[in-house]
Amino acid sequence: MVTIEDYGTYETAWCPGCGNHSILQAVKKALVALDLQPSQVLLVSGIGQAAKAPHYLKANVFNGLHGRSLPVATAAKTVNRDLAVIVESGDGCTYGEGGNHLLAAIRRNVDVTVIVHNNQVYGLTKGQASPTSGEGFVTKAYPHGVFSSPFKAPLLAVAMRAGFVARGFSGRIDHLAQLIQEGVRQRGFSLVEVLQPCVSFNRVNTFSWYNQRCYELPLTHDPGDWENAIAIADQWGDRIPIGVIYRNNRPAFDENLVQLGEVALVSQEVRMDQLKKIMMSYY
Amino acid sequence: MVTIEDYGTYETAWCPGCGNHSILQAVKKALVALDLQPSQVLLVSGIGQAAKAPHYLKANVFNGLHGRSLPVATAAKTVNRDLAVIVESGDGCTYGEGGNHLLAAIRRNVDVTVIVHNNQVYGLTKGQASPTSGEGFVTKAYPHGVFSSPFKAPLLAVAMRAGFVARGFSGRIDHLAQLIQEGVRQRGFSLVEVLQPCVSFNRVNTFSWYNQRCYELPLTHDPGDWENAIAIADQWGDRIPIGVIYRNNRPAFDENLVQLGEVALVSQEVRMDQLKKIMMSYY
Amino acid sequence: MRDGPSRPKAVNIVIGGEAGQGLITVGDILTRTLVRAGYSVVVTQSYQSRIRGGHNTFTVRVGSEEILGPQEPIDILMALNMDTVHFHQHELSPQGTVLVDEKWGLEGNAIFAVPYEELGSQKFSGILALGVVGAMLGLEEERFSGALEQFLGKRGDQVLQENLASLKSGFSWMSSRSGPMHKLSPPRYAGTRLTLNGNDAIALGALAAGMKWCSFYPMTPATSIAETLAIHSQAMGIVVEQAEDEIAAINMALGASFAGAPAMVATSGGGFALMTEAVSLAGMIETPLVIVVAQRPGPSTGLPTRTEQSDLEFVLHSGHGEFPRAIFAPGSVEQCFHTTRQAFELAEALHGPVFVLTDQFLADSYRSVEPFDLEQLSPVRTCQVLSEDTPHQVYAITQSGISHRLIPGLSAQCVAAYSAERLAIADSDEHDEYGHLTEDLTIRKRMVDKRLSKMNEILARTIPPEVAGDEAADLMLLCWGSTRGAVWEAADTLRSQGLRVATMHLSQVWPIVPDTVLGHLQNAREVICIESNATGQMAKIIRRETGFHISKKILRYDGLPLTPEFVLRQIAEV
Amino acid sequence: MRDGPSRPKAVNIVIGGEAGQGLITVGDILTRTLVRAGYSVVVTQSYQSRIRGGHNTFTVRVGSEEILGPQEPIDILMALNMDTVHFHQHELSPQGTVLVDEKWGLEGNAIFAVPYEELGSQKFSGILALGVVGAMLGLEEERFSGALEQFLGKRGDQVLQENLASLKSGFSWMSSRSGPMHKLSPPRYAGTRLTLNGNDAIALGALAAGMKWCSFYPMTPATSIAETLAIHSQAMGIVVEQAEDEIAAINMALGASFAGAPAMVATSGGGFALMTEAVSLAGMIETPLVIVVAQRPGPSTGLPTRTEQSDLEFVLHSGHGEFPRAIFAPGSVEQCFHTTRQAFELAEALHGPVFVLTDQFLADSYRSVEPFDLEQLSPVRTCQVLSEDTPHQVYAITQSGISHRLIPGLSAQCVAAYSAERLAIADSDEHDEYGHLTEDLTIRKRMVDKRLSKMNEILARTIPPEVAGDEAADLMLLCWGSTRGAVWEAADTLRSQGLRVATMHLSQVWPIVPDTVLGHLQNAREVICIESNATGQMAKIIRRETGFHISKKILRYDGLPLTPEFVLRQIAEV
Ligand SMILES: Cc1ncc(C[n+]2csc(CCOP(=O)(O)OP(=O)(O)O)c2C)c(N)n1
Ligand SMILES: Cc1ncc(C[n+]2csc(CCOP(=O)(O)OP(=O)(O)O)c2C)c(N)n1
Ligand code: SF4
Ligand code: SF4
Ligand SMILES: [Mg+2]
Ligand SMILES: [Mg+2]
Repeated sequence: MVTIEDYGTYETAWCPGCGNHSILQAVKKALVALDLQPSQVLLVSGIGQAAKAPHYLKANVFNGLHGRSLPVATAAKTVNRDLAVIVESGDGCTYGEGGNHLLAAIRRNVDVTVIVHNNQVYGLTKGQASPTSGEGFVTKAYPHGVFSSPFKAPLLAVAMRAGFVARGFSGRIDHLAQLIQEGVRQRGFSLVEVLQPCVSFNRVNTFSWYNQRCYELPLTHDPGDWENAIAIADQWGDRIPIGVIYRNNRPAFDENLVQLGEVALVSQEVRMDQLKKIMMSYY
Repeated sequence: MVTIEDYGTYETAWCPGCGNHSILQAVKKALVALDLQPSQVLLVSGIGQAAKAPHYLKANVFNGLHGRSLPVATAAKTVNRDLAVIVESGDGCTYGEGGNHLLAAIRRNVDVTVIVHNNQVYGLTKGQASPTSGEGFVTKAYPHGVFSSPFKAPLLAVAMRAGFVARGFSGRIDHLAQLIQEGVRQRGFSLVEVLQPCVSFNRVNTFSWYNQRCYELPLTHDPGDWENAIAIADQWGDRIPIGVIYRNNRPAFDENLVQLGEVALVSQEVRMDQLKKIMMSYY
Repeated sequence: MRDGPSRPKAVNIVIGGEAGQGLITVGDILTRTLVRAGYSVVVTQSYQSRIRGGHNTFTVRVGSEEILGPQEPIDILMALNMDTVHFHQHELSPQGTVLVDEKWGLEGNAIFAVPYEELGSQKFSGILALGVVGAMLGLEEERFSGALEQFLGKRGDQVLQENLASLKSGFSWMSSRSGPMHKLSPPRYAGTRLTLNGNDAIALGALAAGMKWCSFYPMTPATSIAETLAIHSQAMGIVVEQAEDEIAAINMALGASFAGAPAMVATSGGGFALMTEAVSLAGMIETPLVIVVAQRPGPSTGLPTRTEQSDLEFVLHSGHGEFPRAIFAPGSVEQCFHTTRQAFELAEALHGPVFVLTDQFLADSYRSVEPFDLEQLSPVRTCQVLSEDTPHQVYAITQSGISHRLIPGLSAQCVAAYSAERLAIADSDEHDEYGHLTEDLTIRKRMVDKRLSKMNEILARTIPPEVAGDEAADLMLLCWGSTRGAVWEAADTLRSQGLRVATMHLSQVWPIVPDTVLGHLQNAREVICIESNATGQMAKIIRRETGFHISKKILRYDGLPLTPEFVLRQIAEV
Repeated sequence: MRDGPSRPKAVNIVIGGEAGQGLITVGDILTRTLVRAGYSVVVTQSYQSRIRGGHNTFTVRVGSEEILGPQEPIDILMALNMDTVHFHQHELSPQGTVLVDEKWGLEGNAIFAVPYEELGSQKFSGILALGVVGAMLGLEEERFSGALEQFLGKRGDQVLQENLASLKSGFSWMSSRSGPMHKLSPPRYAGTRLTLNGNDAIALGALAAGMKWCSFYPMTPATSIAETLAIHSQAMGIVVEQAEDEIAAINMALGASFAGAPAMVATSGGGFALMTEAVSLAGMIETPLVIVVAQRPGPSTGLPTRTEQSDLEFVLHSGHGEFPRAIFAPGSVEQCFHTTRQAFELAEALHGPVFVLTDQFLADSYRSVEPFDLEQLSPVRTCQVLSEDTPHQVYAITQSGISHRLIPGLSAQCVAAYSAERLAIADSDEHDEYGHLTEDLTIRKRMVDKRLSKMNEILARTIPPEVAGDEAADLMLLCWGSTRGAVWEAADTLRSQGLRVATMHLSQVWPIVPDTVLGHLQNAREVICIESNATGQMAKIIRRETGFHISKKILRYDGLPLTPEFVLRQIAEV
């Protein structure tokens, strides 16, 4: 039995009061509940405050490039299906620089769980607008406020029929841990967007701003109902739904690859006998 | 009065029977109907068969990089609002390599019209899968058929509340020309996806495949009704709707930029007097 | 050539503490006050990639004579927390003073305990310390309160009054205790001086050049260039747009430039890597573009908030295929302004990409700068050369390789007879003189020759190296970019020790014009190349371009800026 | 060193027509037949960036002795349309023959009209012509029909029979008319030879190295590498994935490699530009990666289907910051196989990025190749070195700079006691020995030194240049990559004219080991550097690395491959 101690405790470089601390807790809780050993877990991240998260627990870590965690996770999972592959990164990283990979990962239905720490701002680079920044959010570059319409990732993911779409709030750790667990269990692409206050650069979407608005989806909510999920995922404003918004049973990316066998690809012997045949086919 | 002759006639490098020939016709017809002079028009494209289109009519042309036409168009339109800026490129270019820019352009609601020549395949590079290739579409890289779910750009655009979303078919030139006209007239981002047979590399989605399935949206269709537009944009299969699927009146990107005046930015004098004040503010 | 004296007398003040303790505010006010009072400063900012906690410093080296570079020994250490004492105690100069909070109960020779709690709220200890330091330097209190007002004015009266009170309290406490312990001599300069860092100056240089479009994706240490431009965008009537990624940023800039707006992007190594495809595009479609690359230590994310000069070779060879380019590497804040302006001019003249290569040290380094004579400067014009006779061929093959740009849709004010035939065509494929795609291989060769022949124009305009010090020297110190000040001051020290030393600084690092470099190098008995990188990139380029082999190098690559002391220590070794 | 004879006797057959006329099919069958019959071939494919129409050629140079490079004069021109006659007539050798359709009514000395309509359907004129050419070369008909069967077998019996009939018809028509006009001597080699182009060989080399992951985004002329691998992916149990863009492709490959699967990407200039950020990442996280860059003429989209060698400097300096790398540049199809294999080995040994630099000419150039001795080769193993004693520190600082890789989650078959502490950590930031992010600047410096010291291992393994011909030659011809054959044959011709000529070919272009290069260059009275680019990139690198200045260059940059004739013409000029 894995315990939360197995995942260690580390000093972080985050601000006191930052929502990231709670997300870290929720991730650990979920991994313990899933009974995964640190060595079975690969955490992949980009660059940003959120992307530092994998350094603060025990696990295999690939802390790569800003925006590029999904391609890394896609391939790592494919060559070693025994790993639980979890992506953790910010809204800027995943929806901004990395937007194209999000579209592709949803379409592939690659079996990774993406936890997006959505603080609606670029934290590490000191307060620029992110794709999720609200209309009118004032930054140095937008003294009159941002006017691009905010990116609703859950809506996009539902519209594209992603495998699993959920939203959590860093202020509800256990609820969030549950969502992450379900996301990891899902055989396919799982988006877990987490609303996360940034105490240093987002003075609009604060803890209480989120706390007042978030409501848990009722048990009666049917995540299999696409039309309804569209409407739920579209909700934003006075009331913000959290919970599992949508899910389906599309086969995962690796399940389509007939060449993948029981044994993880990385552990398979190279088929030199086959190669000889192939080479001779060029006669 | 502009005539179709003003747009010239050129030899193309396209295959005989390719849907691109008809799209070119429709574009010219639309420009004439809009009474635009070639010098008022800027055609921006990426790389691919579709992206060659701007070379085959008289206009200003920026035939840039694969996947990168939208950023070019965004800036060109902003610094010179007097230009009619139209993007023409393929499905691979716009939805594949350029996916992130599509998301951003929709969010900005930049006043350009994007005509996507969607042949559901990479034509110029000889038949690889594109984001719109149907499930099971066989290519060299996917001998068992593509398994990523096909990208429904109109659905995504509606979900994101793009300014104007339409679909046309190269087999209905006048209908298509009408859509392009409306797209150009729209003050904001317009997506005109055009179904286009590729006679050389797409043996599945042929002219008759499209022709049998395409139906024009009835006059009763209300493009202002988002929920309904979602359902329409989601349709694909035995029946494929063509026409204006969705539109709204969000302000265009450049309308938000208070610093843009009556005169196109490119023609404005540099405010050296202001600069002096700014410099002295560093005292 | 000028003779250099030994290093100027200066006081080196280090403010240290956690991120979020307000040390930048204190540093900014101190710096601005000193500059306004007529002193020369060199600021070094050293910080970690985090928003709260950790350990940061803001260092102000100040002198009454002109100073050029940073200094290692600390004269006044303003410790906002105990860690600061711990980390920097051993760096104190013999006469060094450490300002600490009395409450910490620290003792020692240099320790100077201030009863912050007694003097005012703990919350204002930074401002209290500022008052103390002001008095230590022997400056008048009003100088500081003026800067404070300017700085905090917009935060409301209450905040300002509290701060002013703290400042006064610190000042009078110190004045009542002892005389100025680090008294500054009266400043040599009187006139107005601005407080600018490298990035401010780049932004102003761009504005002076008539820049109308800047697109960017945030990346330290380049971000503040675009953000500064954005702050002035309303007044100047320009557009600054945060792009969805760096690829978008540079393609936007090319779109804007193609349409007639002088355009710029600013980024750092990793972001620049994503731009390289479009750098090659700029070369191919011959569209002016200024690209600022603010370097930080790599590879990859590396040390995002530190300094390095390790992207020279990358920038020089960035983009596939072959096309001409120029690279500036300013060595001072003034040069940031001037080379950026020149970059726009050159980009417009050669129709292609021009780079400004800076780094975190210079980006964040405030200096006292004489206001630029804007009256003497005229902005770049993209369409002034169009006339009735302007050929229709955008890529007409000319002797110089430079053709006439056409701007899409630009109406009567530029071209009287803008005919339907005179269209602006750009194609990333090889193209004919009109800009249309071609597969004619004879045209291909002519177009390559045309593009490359523009190098002659660039060569003719290249800024020659700045050479100073003794002719036929025993030792020539070669440097480029931001290290100029450190190397200049190190040379001064060596000269004061009796050595015949020359220095050479390149503020344009590409192209290298052998004639302007080689003679100087050959005249020296020994040459040392000094760079903030691990492989001696400039030395390699010099060898490739001139054949001159520099085997002795002083290289720093731990993320900190080169200092005169570092150079002198290494020279002692080599 | 070996003595070279004059150029081998060969017949140069050019098939010309529109895209879509089936000339590649005809060319493939002709090539395969000749190779199977024991002849040596060099194929040059020249095509436009379009699917139908335009003008393309497929050129087969064939000889009974070993031939290495292409040839300009045409011995047999198989014109599938009239344009072909028009475009290539002036390139005919004195004994050249032009196969035309009788119907075109062309006349002239070299014109050889074939009554295609009479002999069979117009639809099969390509195959008819193939029969005619087969007879002209004096080969047996069965040789062709065998290849035809192999090629068309899967298209169904009817198609095959029609084609076989056409072939026969052409053959007998020609045989009945005259003897073989371009009779080939009996081939020198007997054993089995494969028909492989450069891209095929790269794919096979990767498979032989144990590659398990290839991600790509289509880009000419690299696409066929990944597509070939995909065709064999089921049999080999590997994964080939078409990515959403090049950035995804390379980041995927790094993810796969990090997780323990030897990985590769293949792309061309513009796509590679997008990968440069991740090249730097590979350097930082010390993860093996093989990157194939198949060059085409730039800048930008340039001439997408033509050849050039203009990305050498770009690849060498790609990625921000400083880290070691190696670059192979195969000069033959065999070298494509071997250097690709070596690239995987080296990437695994040095824990970092290794490049294979090829180009369109070599990518598409079919040759007759002896089967590789696969028994002698063992695939790369990513996890064999892990043991109980393997240190926990993935980035342990060692003498060689090379540490021990850890593979995430890899279970008992690799490591008996895979403890919870032995985790694989990779960070693009500067990191400590465990791989965790650090801002400790002392560690920073040690990590830079560690990474760069791996260069010694690379240097020790670098393939020395291949030097041939006369010692102390009057003339040394230096080349790299795909131009080897052309240069070798040009040298042979010069020797036959009595000159003392040496050649040097670099199949590894980075690092340059001065000791292995300089002596040879200094021994020659004159050195000419021969490259398919406009600026002489290798010459510049040689000067930078060795100090040896090569002022004479032969450069081709019109998109066509270097030929011996081109080299000889230019030598006559220089
Ligand atoms: C290619 C590239 N561009 C830009 C950056 C600079 N950068 C680092 S973090 C960041 C934004 C982070 O925002 P987000 O992903 O929302 O994370 P947060 O810090 O808010 O958790 C940026 C732009 C980078 N590291 N790499
Ligand atoms: C960065 C980059 N990657 C790849 C390519 C190669 N490429 C050229 S066109 C193309 C695909 C074109 O597909 P699509 O956009 O659907 O256009 P179509 O040819 O089908 O009209 C690709 C991958 C390129 N030119 N640049
Ligand atoms: S800046 Fe914001 S996101 Fe970053 S650690 Fe601080 S509170 Fe958290
Ligand atoms: S390949 Fe397809 S898309 Fe390209 S020109 Fe031919 S038919 Fe049209
Ligand atoms: Mg964020
Ligand atoms: Mg397409």
